[in-house]
Amino acid sequence: MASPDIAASLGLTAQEIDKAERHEANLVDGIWIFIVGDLFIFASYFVTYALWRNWEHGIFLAAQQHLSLGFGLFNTMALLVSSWTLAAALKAMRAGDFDAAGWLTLATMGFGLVFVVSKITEWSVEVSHGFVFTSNMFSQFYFWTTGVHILHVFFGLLALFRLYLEVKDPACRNLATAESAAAFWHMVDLLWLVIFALMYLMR
Amino acid sequence: MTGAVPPIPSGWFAKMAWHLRHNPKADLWVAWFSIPIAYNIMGIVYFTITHMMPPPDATKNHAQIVEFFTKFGFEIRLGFGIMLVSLAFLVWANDLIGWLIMKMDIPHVKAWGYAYMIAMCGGGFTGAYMSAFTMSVASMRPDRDPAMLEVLYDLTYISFDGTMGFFLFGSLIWTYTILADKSRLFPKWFGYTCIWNFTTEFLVSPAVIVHSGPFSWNGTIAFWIDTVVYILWQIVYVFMLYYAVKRVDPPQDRFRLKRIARLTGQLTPHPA
Amino acid sequence: MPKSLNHTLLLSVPIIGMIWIAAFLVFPTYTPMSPTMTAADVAAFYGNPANATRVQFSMIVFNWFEIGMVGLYATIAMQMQRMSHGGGPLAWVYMAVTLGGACMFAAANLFWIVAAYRPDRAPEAIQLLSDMGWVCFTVPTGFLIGQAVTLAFAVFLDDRGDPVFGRWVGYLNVVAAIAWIPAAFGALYTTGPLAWDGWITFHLRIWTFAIYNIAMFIAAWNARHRLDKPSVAE
Amino acid sequence: MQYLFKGRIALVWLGLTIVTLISWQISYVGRAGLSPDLTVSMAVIVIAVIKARFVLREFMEVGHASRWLRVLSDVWVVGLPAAILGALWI
Repeated sequence: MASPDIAASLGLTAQEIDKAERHEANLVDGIWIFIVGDLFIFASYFVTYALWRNWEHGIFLAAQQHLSLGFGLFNTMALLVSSWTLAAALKAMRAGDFDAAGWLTLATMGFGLVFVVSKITEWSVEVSHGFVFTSNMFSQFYFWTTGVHILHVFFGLLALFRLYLEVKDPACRNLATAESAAAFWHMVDLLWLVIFALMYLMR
Repeated sequence: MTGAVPPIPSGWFAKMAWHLRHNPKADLWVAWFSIPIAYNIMGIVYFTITHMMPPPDATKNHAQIVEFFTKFGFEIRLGFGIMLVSLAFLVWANDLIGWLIMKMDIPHVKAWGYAYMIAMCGGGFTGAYMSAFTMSVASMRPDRDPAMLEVLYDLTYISFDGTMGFFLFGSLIWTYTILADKSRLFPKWFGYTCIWNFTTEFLVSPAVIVHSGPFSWNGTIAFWIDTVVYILWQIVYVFMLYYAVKRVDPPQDRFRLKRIARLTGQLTPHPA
Repeated sequence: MPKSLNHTLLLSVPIIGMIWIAAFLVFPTYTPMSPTMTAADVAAFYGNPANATRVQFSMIVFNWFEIGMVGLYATIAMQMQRMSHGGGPLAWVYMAVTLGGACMFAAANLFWIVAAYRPDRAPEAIQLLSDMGWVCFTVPTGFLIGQAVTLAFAVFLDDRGDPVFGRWVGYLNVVAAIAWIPAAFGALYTTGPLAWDGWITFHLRIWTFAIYNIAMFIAAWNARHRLDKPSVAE
Repeated sequence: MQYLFKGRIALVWLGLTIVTLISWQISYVGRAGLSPDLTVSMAVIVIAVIKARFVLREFMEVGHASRWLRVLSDVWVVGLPAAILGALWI
């Protein structure tokens, strides 16, 4: 970062320096711009899905039979439990109990991995029944949306792993990053709740 | 180089000349200005001159493909000529970012900067210029065998949408460096939004498989939503680079401290 | 090591240049094939064994040495790091556009080789490959323009008392960049000076390229001793 | 693990689970025929965004965040079902 005298020598007014430095103050809010944007981007995908569902209602309903409600419900539960343990981890961190916070974060990652394994199993079962990406418009939406969602799950798992490392290391503990990672993971859960309703439950 | 630095003049062009001559970051500002210029040229070329964007239907039959290349033939070749003249500006943008990455505070920062430059410049060759050649060749002779025109047509859009890995890794590197950078050259929230940029490259992958619907290369999701998000992000990106260039130290230069001291009037001109 | 070998990289440049000229002369036609040739004519051109052999030999030699000029360009990029503003992004832009130009020539080279590989292919396909080759050879002058503009900026921004390159290098680069601009529109017309065999797109471009490389070699050679000093940019 | 039961998070989780099961039941009733049913679609969408709002407010703690965040998240919660149902009706 530019030291003050160099900044002054570059002809920056005090206002401009202030403007440049102001980004610093916004660390906690950092993830929120991304989360709100992501929610709206996903909303645009959901609306596109609803439109196509309206146009090809029969095909969508018939193709929906290939999905297994049991898997969907199990995946939803896995993510809901992981959200619960993560919320508890944050509470433990605020209480200064970093041991419990570490275990709860690990539990969250565990449930996240359960989701990943279950989702991949579900995909392979569907593919083995001949239900693949190019089968029809519903399958395209289904594989694509769940694929983008699982990509977010992977990002979330990386963020949680980073959070776990920070919790373990007394020198790096930082509530702001913890809250960011947790918010991201809850958003992944939230999106899945909507995807579950749209793909599995709608008639 | 003798004499003290004159004060900044008021006229628009005089001001520009002053900055080119005396601003210690003159090269960075030149590179920065190339970004809005280059992206505007690209936007005009793609959307208004060549009609390459928004992409036409992937399910066109031979007769429609011939008609497309016949109708827009001259514009296509003119537009890509303009784009090819100005393409170096895009390289300036990439290398400005690569160089800014090298000024961040993370371990092995130079390797990250080189990796970014290589990835982004490499992607340009198939991601942006391949389509220029295939479109030009196709529109030169629309009376060619329609099957060959179809090959060129597919090659154009699939090379444009299908060059994913280079940009994926380039943006991934940039995202990681912004988030890991302890000097906060770029704000953290911008780093998070960079995730959209590289996720886009995953999202367009169905465009190389399906021919119609929202995931084809002219579909609602694979093209329109992606493009809207990308353009909004691009506007933010230009401003973020502006602040980063303002904040970063000038290039390491033996004469830098003297230059700066002279700018602030703390040092009388040194004998050459 | 003998002192004369200190500049091997730079001394390789005239040798590579002579090989390029030789390979250029081996190509069956001095000016490019006319863009107005029909598919049958193009197929006949590549079907003629004498032409095909010369195309193949010429392209094999070009393929071997197409990246050979990199010694000159890398040396210039090193010199740019000794300028007061050249060592930042500009030196890297210079390297990148150099690579881009070489890649585009390599693409053209491969298209011609493939065109000559199976003369019994459908004439339409041979014409397509030949067109791709000529367009990839003619149109991407943007890389050369980028090279020249970048170096010109670095030279003009070099405000030290003892500049690395003289001002004339900057002006030469600007003139060269202007001379290369029309070639980017080489696909617009099939006849006249702007066609890919026209004098603006072909002769002007090729001769500017030759003069540019000779002049840049002279400039780099005159400044060669500066490479012994540490660079300005870290 | 006392933190799992600290505050309201356990209650919220229980509520989300029950509501999920309810929406599953709603959809399961017509499973045999898989007949189109706009009422079921509407119900599951509204339940989904209500769940989403609980996740936003209770887990993501948007309730304590700045005003623009609260407003934008509520715009999403209200606007998404409206847009989806609009798209289904067209």
